[in-house]
Amino acid sequence: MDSSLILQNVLTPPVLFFFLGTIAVLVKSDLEIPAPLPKLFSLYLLLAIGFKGGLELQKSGLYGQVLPTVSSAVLMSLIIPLLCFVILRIKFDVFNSAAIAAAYGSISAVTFITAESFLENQGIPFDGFMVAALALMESPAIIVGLLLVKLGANKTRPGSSQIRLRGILHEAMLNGSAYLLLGSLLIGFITAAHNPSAIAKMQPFTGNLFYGAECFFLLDMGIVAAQRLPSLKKTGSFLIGFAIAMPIINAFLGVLVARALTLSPGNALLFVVLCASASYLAVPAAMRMTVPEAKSSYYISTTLGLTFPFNIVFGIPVYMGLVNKLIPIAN
Amino acid sequence: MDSSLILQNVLTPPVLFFFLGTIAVLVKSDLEIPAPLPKLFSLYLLLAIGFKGGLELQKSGLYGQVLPTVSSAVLMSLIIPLLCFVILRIKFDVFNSAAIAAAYGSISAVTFITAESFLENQGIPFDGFMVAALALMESPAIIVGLLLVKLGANKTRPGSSQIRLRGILHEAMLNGSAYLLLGSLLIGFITAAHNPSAIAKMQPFTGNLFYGAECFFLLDMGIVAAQRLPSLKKTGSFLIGFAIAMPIINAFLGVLVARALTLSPGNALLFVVLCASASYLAVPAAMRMTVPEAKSSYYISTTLGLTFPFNIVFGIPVYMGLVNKLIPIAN
Amino acid sequence: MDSSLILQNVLTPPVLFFFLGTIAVLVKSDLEIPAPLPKLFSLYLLLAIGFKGGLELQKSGLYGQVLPTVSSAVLMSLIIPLLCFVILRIKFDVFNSAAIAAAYGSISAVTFITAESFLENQGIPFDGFMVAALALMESPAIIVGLLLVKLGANKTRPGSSQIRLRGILHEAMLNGSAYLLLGSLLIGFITAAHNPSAIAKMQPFTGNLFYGAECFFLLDMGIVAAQRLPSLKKTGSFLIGFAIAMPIINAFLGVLVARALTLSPGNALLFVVLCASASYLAVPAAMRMTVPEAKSSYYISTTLGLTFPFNIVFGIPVYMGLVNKLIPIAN
Amino acid sequence: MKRLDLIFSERELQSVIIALEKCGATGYSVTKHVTGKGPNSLVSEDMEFTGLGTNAHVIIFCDDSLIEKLKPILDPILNYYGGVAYVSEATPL
Amino acid sequence: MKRLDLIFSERELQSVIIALEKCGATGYSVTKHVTGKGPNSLVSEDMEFTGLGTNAHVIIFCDDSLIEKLKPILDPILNYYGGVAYVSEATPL
Amino acid sequence: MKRLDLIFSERELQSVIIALEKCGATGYSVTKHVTGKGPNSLVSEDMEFTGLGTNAHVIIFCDDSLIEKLKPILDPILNYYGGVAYVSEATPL
Ligand SMILES: Nc1ncnc2c1ncn2[C@@H]1O[C@H](COP(=O)(O)O)[C@@H](O)[C@H]1O
Ligand SMILES: Nc1ncnc2c1ncn2[C@@H]1O[C@H](COP(=O)(O)O)[C@@H](O)[C@H]1O
Ligand SMILES: Nc1ncnc2c1ncn2[C@@H]1O[C@H](COP(=O)(O)O)[C@@H](O)[C@H]1O
Ligand code: NA
Ligand code: NA
Ligand code: NA
Repeated sequence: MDSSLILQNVLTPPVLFFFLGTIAVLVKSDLEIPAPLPKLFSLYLLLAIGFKGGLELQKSGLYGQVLPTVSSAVLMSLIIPLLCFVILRIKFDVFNSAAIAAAYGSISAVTFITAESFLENQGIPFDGFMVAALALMESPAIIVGLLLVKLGANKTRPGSSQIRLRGILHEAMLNGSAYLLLGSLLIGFITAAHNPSAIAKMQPFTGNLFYGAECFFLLDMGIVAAQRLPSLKKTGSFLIGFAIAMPIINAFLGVLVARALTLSPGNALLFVVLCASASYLAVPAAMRMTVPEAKSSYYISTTLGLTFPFNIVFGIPVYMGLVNKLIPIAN
Repeated sequence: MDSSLILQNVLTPPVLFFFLGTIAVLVKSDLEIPAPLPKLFSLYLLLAIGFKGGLELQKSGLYGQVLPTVSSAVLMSLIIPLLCFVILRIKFDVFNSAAIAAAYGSISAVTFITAESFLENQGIPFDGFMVAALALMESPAIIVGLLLVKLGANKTRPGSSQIRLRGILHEAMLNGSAYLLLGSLLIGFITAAHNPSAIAKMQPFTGNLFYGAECFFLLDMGIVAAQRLPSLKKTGSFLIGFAIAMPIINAFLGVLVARALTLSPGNALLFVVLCASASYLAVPAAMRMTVPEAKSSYYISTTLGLTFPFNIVFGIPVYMGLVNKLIPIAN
Repeated sequence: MDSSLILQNVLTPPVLFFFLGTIAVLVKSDLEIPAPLPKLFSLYLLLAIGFKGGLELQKSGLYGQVLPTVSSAVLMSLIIPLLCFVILRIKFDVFNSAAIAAAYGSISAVTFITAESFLENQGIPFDGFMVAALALMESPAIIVGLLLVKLGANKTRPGSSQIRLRGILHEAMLNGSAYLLLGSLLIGFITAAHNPSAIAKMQPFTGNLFYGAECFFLLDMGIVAAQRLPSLKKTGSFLIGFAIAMPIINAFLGVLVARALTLSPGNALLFVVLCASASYLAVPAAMRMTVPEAKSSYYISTTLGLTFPFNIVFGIPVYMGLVNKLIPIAN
Repeated sequence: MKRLDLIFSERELQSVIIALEKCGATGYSVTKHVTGKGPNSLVSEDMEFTGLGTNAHVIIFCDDSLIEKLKPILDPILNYYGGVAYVSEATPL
Repeated sequence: MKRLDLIFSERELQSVIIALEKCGATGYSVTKHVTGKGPNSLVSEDMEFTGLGTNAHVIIFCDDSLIEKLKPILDPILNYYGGVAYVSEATPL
Repeated sequence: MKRLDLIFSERELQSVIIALEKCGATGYSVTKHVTGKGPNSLVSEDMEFTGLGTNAHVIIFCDDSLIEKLKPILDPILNYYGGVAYVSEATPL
């Protein structure tokens, strides 16, 4: 059953375009999407997903499952990096362990988007408020990561003075992608409340165009992920194993929490995907600034080159199978 | 009543995204929209607004209020820079005065677009031929500015030889943004006349996408405007006062002319906004070439950093209030 | 009759925007579309045309006229470069002759797209499987060109070792534009077969937006083509004549084959346009790598500066007239 | 041989290139999208969409004689419109 | 006069520019989107959308005295975050 | 130490970088999107979308010994495909 889900997932346009990008690199095609075009699509996707989430959050209100789900999501993004950190410390120093742990505690918006497309394709409903969980799970892991460095590292490191609590909060909340996602969510919320006629006018841009833009971006992500593969050799097998095993562990934890929250299958999958995905936007930007001692190739190559493709191709359908097995259908 | 209009204006997506950009800079988020993405949106908006204007101009024809309105608009863009010049000469030399005066005599297409969105949001009708006024008001102020320099400046300046009448007309009519706007207007006009079936095929690009693209561009304009704020300190309080007071004065003049022309409230607002807005596309490009003696930071920082945000946020609703008060509703 | 077709063609938005770009350069406007925006539109058009073609190919299946038409198309892209090579050798060395011949044997996707728009505008039906011909005609001419160099050139040239058959096939099949076109075709095909619900979700991006994006890209192509004009002076009158006469000869051959295939008028026009158009994407990229001895300005300036504009403006309607005259309407 | 570095507004790029070709330069390279600050100007990235344009950095590897020829032509352009020009030593690899 | 070439991550651009202005540099030029490799890092184009950012290349033409002033300020930044700084001779055209 | 400036078509970038790494270069920086003119070529911005590509400017700060090692490898590439290579003096800040 899982293998049929995997096949169904692989045969959707977003995943097919992801493969098209990957194969381009493997067969040495000179296909490239030059900067800053990936940035355009990445900004667009964050803006659109945030805006749409805001609209639906306003419709659903903050009642029912919304607050418990969102708080549990935030909690997960505090616990997961601690767990990762403990595991990573077996092989890595404090700096690298904290940076990688923060990446895996945080989320990948594009993985979330692909999971939404998967659900739509399967005809499984899900709620708009899950975008709020997405937006709020981006930052906490950064805070945990930086606190771990502050506590664990030698006090006399040259940059230690820079990691003040204010600086940590700044890096966590105000990096471009978290800020745009949260801001667009808020604008969507306000628009739905005060200006419902504007929703229809935004729809062609933030709604109709979304699926195609997602495909275009995944084409680029396929290229980028495949380009990262060679540098994975240098990261060693421990980290390679971590980049595949950790998402599965996190997904398992996520399913248990989703079950406790009695989430619908659709919401449960999105919750699980948030736990299982790792950040390659917000976290690397923050870590580069505050923990330059950590090797950026470690946290970028694993998240982009392994965890992201794994989740997109296998993870989502496998987690769906897990959800179907472990969560009794309520309604 | 005005304050409720301001609030209604502020709660629309375009203005909210503008704020999102501004706040990003103020709180030092690293959100950025790298070049040449702003150029993409700026080209798109000019092309789309021109094309749509051309379509509607063809429908309405050149009868009725069209010619009087457009001629009055051009007249305003000749008179306003002269008025500005006289005021600016109190503090500035001929070069800077002429350059700033030209900027305030010309127009800002994005301010116009935002005013259109405001009207649509308020359910107030307006005519497509106003885009012709927009297109034709971009250049005359440049001509006035360059003539002022030619007449007012020391005859022996090294560059004086370059400012021939032909050169002036060239800079005024053929700078990229004026050319694209006018050209797209013409193409829209021809398409509506000879190829009506193509209108529907352009609609998803030039029509449906417009509102969302406007929001995205205003996000960038918010960033740019806020980045200009520090350099405003160096321009001095006279120029800061000018950048706020002059739009109001020009708006007032505009309302009087709109009243004399018996324009409908919607058209009147657009007319007023054309008078009140200042150029940061066509005019700076022309002035940089022909009047390098003028400090570009003067005319760019005031138009982008003050006048544009003022008009977008407060100006449009305030001018609407002015129009409602001073122009008796005809129909 | 042809002249009325030409006029009808010239008055469509894509051709009008092409003119707008051309005139911008001629009147020295500073309108420019900075890199990498043209690349964005070029990638988008290839992806969208491929995807749409794949959808329709799946619908129509590989029966009836599909295989004969596609095979004849590939055959033409093998014969045409040989013919061109013989003609070009009158004046040019092996390297330049082979490179230019390859360009004229291959195709221009944007010319094809403009021909499709022309047909839609004229209400003449055509089949989606013609995109397969487009995709498969891009590469064979490259192979012919490189084989001609391998056979014709001095065996001791420094780079000769590099042109192995594997290398030739690699350059031919895996250059970015051929790869993206073929890949998107395949994805469209798979999507239509396994995931029909995704078709509607792609439609706003790959379908609705297409015409407008085509106009925007043609605006840029107009600029680029006009910028190439001065360098045409240096290429000499032989090559200038070739760049106009060869498309007409190839079109004539194409009409004869289309007649033999009993293609419908719409498909016939597309077939003819494929024969008559010349590549400025895939072929130059491949030739630059493998035949650096050839002057890139020869094959780029003629294809972009002459053949492309000629086909867009005059060629398409003239070829339509030819099709109408020489092919008896079957149904 | 010499290396000449010119940094100035891209708006003057066309006239500088014409000057280079008139003086017989066999080659030059241009990097656009350069921002910066000088005694008279602050050039930031956002100027690209306003039409003001950012700076161009032109590098010319050439003989000493070309430098002499270029000086009287480039100096007035850079003095009037702004920009810098510096010469250093360079030898072909 | 001297020419100072700095290449480092664009994430530190702001602090380097502040350092330059504090030391009284009258001008500088910045090229962004520079990729590269150093003993500690590999900077590729795809880092632009991840927020890691690529490198910036800053060129400063200045007197020898400014170089002396800049050294103690720039060295710690480049040592901690990575990057290179080289000085060569340059004379105004 | 030395500074090596290479300017050539970005299509050869990969092979040049492989050459650099083979010779043991510890670092290099690459600026793409460079246009220009040489004795054999005119590289303009529109070549970016045609797939011809524009130029890359590679800067390497290194010891004299690396220059010697690079010369025999880079010369044939630049001679066959076009491009320039110049060496100048540079001292670390
Ligand atoms: N000392 C300098 N070092 C490097 N670049 C400079 C220097 N002075 C000026 N520039 C560049 O030259 C441009 C024009 O300067 P200006 O002459 O002030 O108009 C500036 O925007 C900088 O990019
Ligand atoms: N020897 C070198 N020559 C030229 N650029 C260098 C060199 N070493 C480092 N770089 C540049 O400086 C950046 C930072 O290097 P690193 O100090 O390893 O973090 C690299 O990404 C390169 O762009
Ligand atoms: N004398 C020169 N100075 C600076 N750049 C040059 C020079 N000659 C050639 N170039 C650059 O090298 C590239 C290749 O030149 P070519 O060797 O003619 O193919 C040109 O496009 C220029 O960017
Ligand atoms: Na996670
Ligand atoms: Na005005
Ligand atoms: Na052909």
